[in-house]
Amino acid sequence: MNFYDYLSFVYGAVSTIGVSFIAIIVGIPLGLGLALLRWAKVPLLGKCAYVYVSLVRSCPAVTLIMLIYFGLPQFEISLSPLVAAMISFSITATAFNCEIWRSALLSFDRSQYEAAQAFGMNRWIRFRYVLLPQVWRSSIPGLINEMTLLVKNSPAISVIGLLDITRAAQRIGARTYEPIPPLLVGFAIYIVIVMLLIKLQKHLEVRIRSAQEPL
Amino acid sequence: MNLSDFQIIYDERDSVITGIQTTLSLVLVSGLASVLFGLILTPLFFSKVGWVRGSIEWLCSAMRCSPFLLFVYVIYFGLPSYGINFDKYTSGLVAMIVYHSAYMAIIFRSAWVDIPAEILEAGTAYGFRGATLIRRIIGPLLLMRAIPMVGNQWIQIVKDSAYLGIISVFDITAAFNSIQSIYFNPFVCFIVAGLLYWVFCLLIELIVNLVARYARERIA
Amino acid sequence: ASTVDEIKAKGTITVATEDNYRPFEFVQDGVSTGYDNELKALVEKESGIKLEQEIMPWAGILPGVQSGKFDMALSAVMVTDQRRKVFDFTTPTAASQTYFATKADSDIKSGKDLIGKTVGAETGSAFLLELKAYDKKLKDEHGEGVGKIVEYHGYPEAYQDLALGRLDAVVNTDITLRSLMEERPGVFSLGEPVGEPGYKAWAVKKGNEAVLKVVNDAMLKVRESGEMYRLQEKWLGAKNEDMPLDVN
Amino acid sequence: MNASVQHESKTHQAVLRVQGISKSFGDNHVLKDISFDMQKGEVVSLLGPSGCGKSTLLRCINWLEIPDAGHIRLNSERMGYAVNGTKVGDAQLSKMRSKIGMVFQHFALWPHMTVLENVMASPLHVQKRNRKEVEQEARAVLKRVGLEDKINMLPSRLSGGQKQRVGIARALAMKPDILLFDEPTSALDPMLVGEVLEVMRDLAAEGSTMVIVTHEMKFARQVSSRIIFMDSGHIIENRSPEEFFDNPQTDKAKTFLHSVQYK
Amino acid sequence: MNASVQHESKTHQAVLRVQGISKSFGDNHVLKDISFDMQKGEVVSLLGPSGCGKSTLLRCINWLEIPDAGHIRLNSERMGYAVNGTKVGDAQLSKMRSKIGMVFQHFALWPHMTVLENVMASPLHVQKRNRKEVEQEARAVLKRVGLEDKINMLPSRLSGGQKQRVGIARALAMKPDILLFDEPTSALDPMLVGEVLEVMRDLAAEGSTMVIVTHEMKFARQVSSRIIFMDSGHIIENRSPEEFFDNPQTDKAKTFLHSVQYK
Ligand SMILES: Nc1ncnc2c1ncn2[C@@H]1O[C@H](COP(=O)(O)OP(=O)(O)OP(=O)(O)O)[C@@H](O)[C@H]1O
Ligand SMILES: Nc1ncnc2c1ncn2[C@@H]1O[C@H](COP(=O)(O)OP(=O)(O)OP(=O)(O)O)[C@@H](O)[C@H]1O
Ligand SMILES: [Mg+2]
Ligand SMILES: [Mg+2]
Repeated sequence: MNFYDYLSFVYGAVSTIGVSFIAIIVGIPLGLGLALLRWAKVPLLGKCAYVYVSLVRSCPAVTLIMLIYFGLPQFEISLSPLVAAMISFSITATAFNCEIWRSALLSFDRSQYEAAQAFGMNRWIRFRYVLLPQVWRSSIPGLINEMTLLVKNSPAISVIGLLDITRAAQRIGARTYEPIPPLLVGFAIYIVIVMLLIKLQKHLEVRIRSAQEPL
Repeated sequence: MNLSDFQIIYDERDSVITGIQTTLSLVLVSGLASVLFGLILTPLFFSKVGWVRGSIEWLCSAMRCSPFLLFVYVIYFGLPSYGINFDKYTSGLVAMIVYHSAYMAIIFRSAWVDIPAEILEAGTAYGFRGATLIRRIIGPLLLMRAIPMVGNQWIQIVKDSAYLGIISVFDITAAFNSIQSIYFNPFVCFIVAGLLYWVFCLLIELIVNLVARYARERIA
Repeated sequence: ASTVDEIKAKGTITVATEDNYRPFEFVQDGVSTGYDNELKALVEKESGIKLEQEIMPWAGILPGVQSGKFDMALSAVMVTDQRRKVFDFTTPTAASQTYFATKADSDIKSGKDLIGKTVGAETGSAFLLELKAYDKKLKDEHGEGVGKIVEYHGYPEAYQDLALGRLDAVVNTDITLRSLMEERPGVFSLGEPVGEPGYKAWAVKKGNEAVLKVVNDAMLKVRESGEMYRLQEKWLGAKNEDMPLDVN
Repeated sequence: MNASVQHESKTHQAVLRVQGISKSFGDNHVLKDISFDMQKGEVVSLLGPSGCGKSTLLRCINWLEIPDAGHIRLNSERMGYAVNGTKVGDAQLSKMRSKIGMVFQHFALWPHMTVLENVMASPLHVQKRNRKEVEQEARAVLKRVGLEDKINMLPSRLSGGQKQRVGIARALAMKPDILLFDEPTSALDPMLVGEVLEVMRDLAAEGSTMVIVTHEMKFARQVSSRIIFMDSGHIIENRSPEEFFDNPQTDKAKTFLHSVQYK
Repeated sequence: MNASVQHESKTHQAVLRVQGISKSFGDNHVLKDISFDMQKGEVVSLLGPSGCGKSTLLRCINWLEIPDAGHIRLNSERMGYAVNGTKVGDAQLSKMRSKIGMVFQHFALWPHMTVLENVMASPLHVQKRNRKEVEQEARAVLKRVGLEDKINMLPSRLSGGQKQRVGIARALAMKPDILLFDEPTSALDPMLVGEVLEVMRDLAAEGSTMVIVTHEMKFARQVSSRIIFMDSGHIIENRSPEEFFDNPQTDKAKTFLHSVQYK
């Protein structure tokens, strides 16, 4: 492997991380919104959120990204591969984050929420001061776990020609006819990224646990 | 998008059906096999022998860290260097089973840890031990408690199967990709593919919900 | 679609190029290069229009052009009857014939030897269609055809499988296969044609006459001046001077 | 109901009036035409077998559960309705609720807030009072329940008895007109019950208006000005503690007293 | 310990002998040289403040917790050790354990088995007795605790009191030599405590040998033949119920009795 090969790995790592990062940034608040719609059982919208989550959750990353990239131009919406990848990953992240938020909301101790009601807190104050701080903490491990899943799904973006880590490895292998070394380098890079995320998750879990034991 | 696009898909139904069959068989076989191997691996987490515990944990974190596609490449293109040369379907299947067994083992381990200690202790106090304890008390509770997570993992299996198109396994995504690259109707193709995957996952959810309802009042 | 004047005013056309199709186009040391890329530079110079390039796998190129995402496939697109219905082509950039290749020590020598063998080609490629047609021909003549046809996302994987013995043969254009033989001498060997002689050209969506005209006018000049043949010799190893002017 | 008749004349002084409250869950008719009044400074113990509707009644009083029929009046203001008789929105309802303090069986403290924050939350965010003043009062209230040294701890670090005292402090900090207690000691270790009852005893002595659901009969007898005994959704006795404990009128009450004093 | 001395002479009749048991968790010295004996038919109540080591002692008796020092003898067989003094394996230990019935505070029923299956599990799979015979006995035992009509229900459908009665039936079905109860009623609604105590009272009357950890003082007094009072890992009183309750010798016992009887 030469200098350009290593450069392409760096480039691949950047796009892998970048796309996942954007998806998380978009997915966290949107996911929370959907989760609240479902949690509060908002009539029509709650059902829509359910269908959205169910559909997206079952659609493979490769299929979704091909749909967005190749399919949308039919409606005169023409996206660059990078934008298509970001949108497709954000769609997925939103659906998964919705489930994470929702399970945090569902396992939220109802009596505490009622206490907030009984103490005269209106809807917004209940959400802002009682619900969100706790749900946020109990969601962090799930959200980070979701980030690792996004990172691991990032090879899907190579289908539309974006240079991610896997694609970089594959190109080098195709040129040198030695597929294993570049694949192992790619492996190592993923392990580093995911390990860092898992470290972060463990770190946060410990902090949360010490700050908040169940009542 | 218009009717003729659907007509094209209908005309190409042979390859669509082949794709569905491939995905279905991949998902069925690897879904069941990974539960089985997962169950076999789980007690190793609790082994008293350090290196056994160490290696199962190492295996599981390796799987948790590696993207499925990369893992598939290693199995498909890497193993032949060591004289192991599976065809593409077998490679895909082996990759799916190994990868997801590790996940299943992780799922079962956390279900095991979550069983209230008192219930297991009651087993010990009443003279249950070893294989009888696992078979009569831990096993059933473990399975029933893990059902929802196992369902999620099955859905993940369905989704990961789509990557196998990249090593030329002719699954649903590959079938529709092949159609759209000949007839240039990508939108319809991938929408239909997405819906097919949805149906797969709805079926899984249905089954899981039925079992979960049975399990709910039996898991403490 | 815009008119010639509009394009000239705007000064750019968007084009899609494959990332791994030696010797026509491929990425070397981070830069897209190859026959088509050098041809592109000449066309840009001649026409004064910039061709803005997206690099992607083959599977995305024709759908992208068809759906209007790009104005043109700046790639060695095989001209086929089916594609003529959906695309318009520039004057051909190269002559091409579909061949099969095998491992060097293979006992497959002629097209007939493919009977019962496993053969690979790229999804959505013209070679795949030619292979299928050839398969049909074999069946008509000999009662049985190719054993199994395997579709690949890209040729690199197919060559790897050929080397590993999972495939008995791969079909592709003679030009690409020759460049493969040069790169990996002793590993593969070139077989016989499995298709009729044909041409490669750049493609636009059918009816996109303005883009076609702008590019084609420039390309014809490049061809007349002999520059194109010089590039063919450099990259493809032969001059295709007797190609027709129009293949649509 | 002779209870409500008995107090009819003093309406203008009643802190709480419960008038004809009914509530069903599906087919389960949990409260059936419940009426009673409470004067300022009264302490009422609400007794009755499990499932007779005690908790539901408390929850109806502060509108956590919306009754199918009947009115709740707090200082002659009707819960859940504006003066002109229309239903009030979330914001207005929240204001009304902040005049009722509630103490829960399982404490229901907010686990992410320290003791002090738990006590300050409602005065600060709901009543929107001045932070400095609120903090001063919160510290005073916590001192009163004997927790001045736990102020910056998280609830998870406290014992059950301490948690419940925070629960009481939290209720007091809103300066409510009435305090509702739903089995405040039944989730506690037997050893910790005393410290909570102590605090409640003090509150009663200082003249707080309180409704207490409890299984501590000895305590109920000592502290209450009146006992209301419920059975399957009805009030069947509403009398002074001495009358009720020494001479229960109904068979149900007799059985009940026997069973809880059995051990 | 005068308690163990006192019974030293009757060793050959003792069902249970606890001899010099010590146990630490890290720095926490939980049991300190505990010794006492139990004769057949005796009912001992184990009292003491929270955290004094009562549960740990019960768990040591059936070897769920392995003591750091001391012996447990059940019918003169030493728990955890073979006759020749070597540690026994899992299989042998299981056999010994199946002679001790244990009832847990939170019931610890196996939630995936019906009531009948819970009761039959150990005789069937551990003692490997004949299924028909086991079922007959299980039905009889369940009748004895008043649950003959709940036989095919899952534990999740039962009330707390019913669950605990299944817990007792499960222990009885093994025909144990001794029954250990760890706060069998403290997870129950006050209304449901009575039905469980009733069953235990009957067992005592029928001559079962039992060790009971409980906070129900009235019950302990009525039912026990002896009270053992523990404090921070020591046995500090070991006397008849009358002596203990009416005339506690130690300050610790006085404080304890005061605090639990306070309410
Ligand atoms: N949200 C609800 N949905 C359906 N039924 C309910 C609900 N809340 C209470 N119930 C039912 O209403 C009845 C009365 O319940 P409530 O909690 O008021 O009783 P309680 O007197 O407080 O009993 P306990 O002493 O056990 O707390 C019970 O039968 C209960 O099952
Ligand atoms: N597995 C364990 N690991 C560490 N410490 C333990 C363990 N089990 C018990 N302890 C400690 O041992 C001491 C005695 O506990 P134990 O449960 O025996 O008390 P107890 O008398 O049963 O109290 P309670 O009345 O609250 O049940 C406590 O300080 C407890 O924290
Ligand atoms: Mg209640
Ligand atoms: Mg205990």
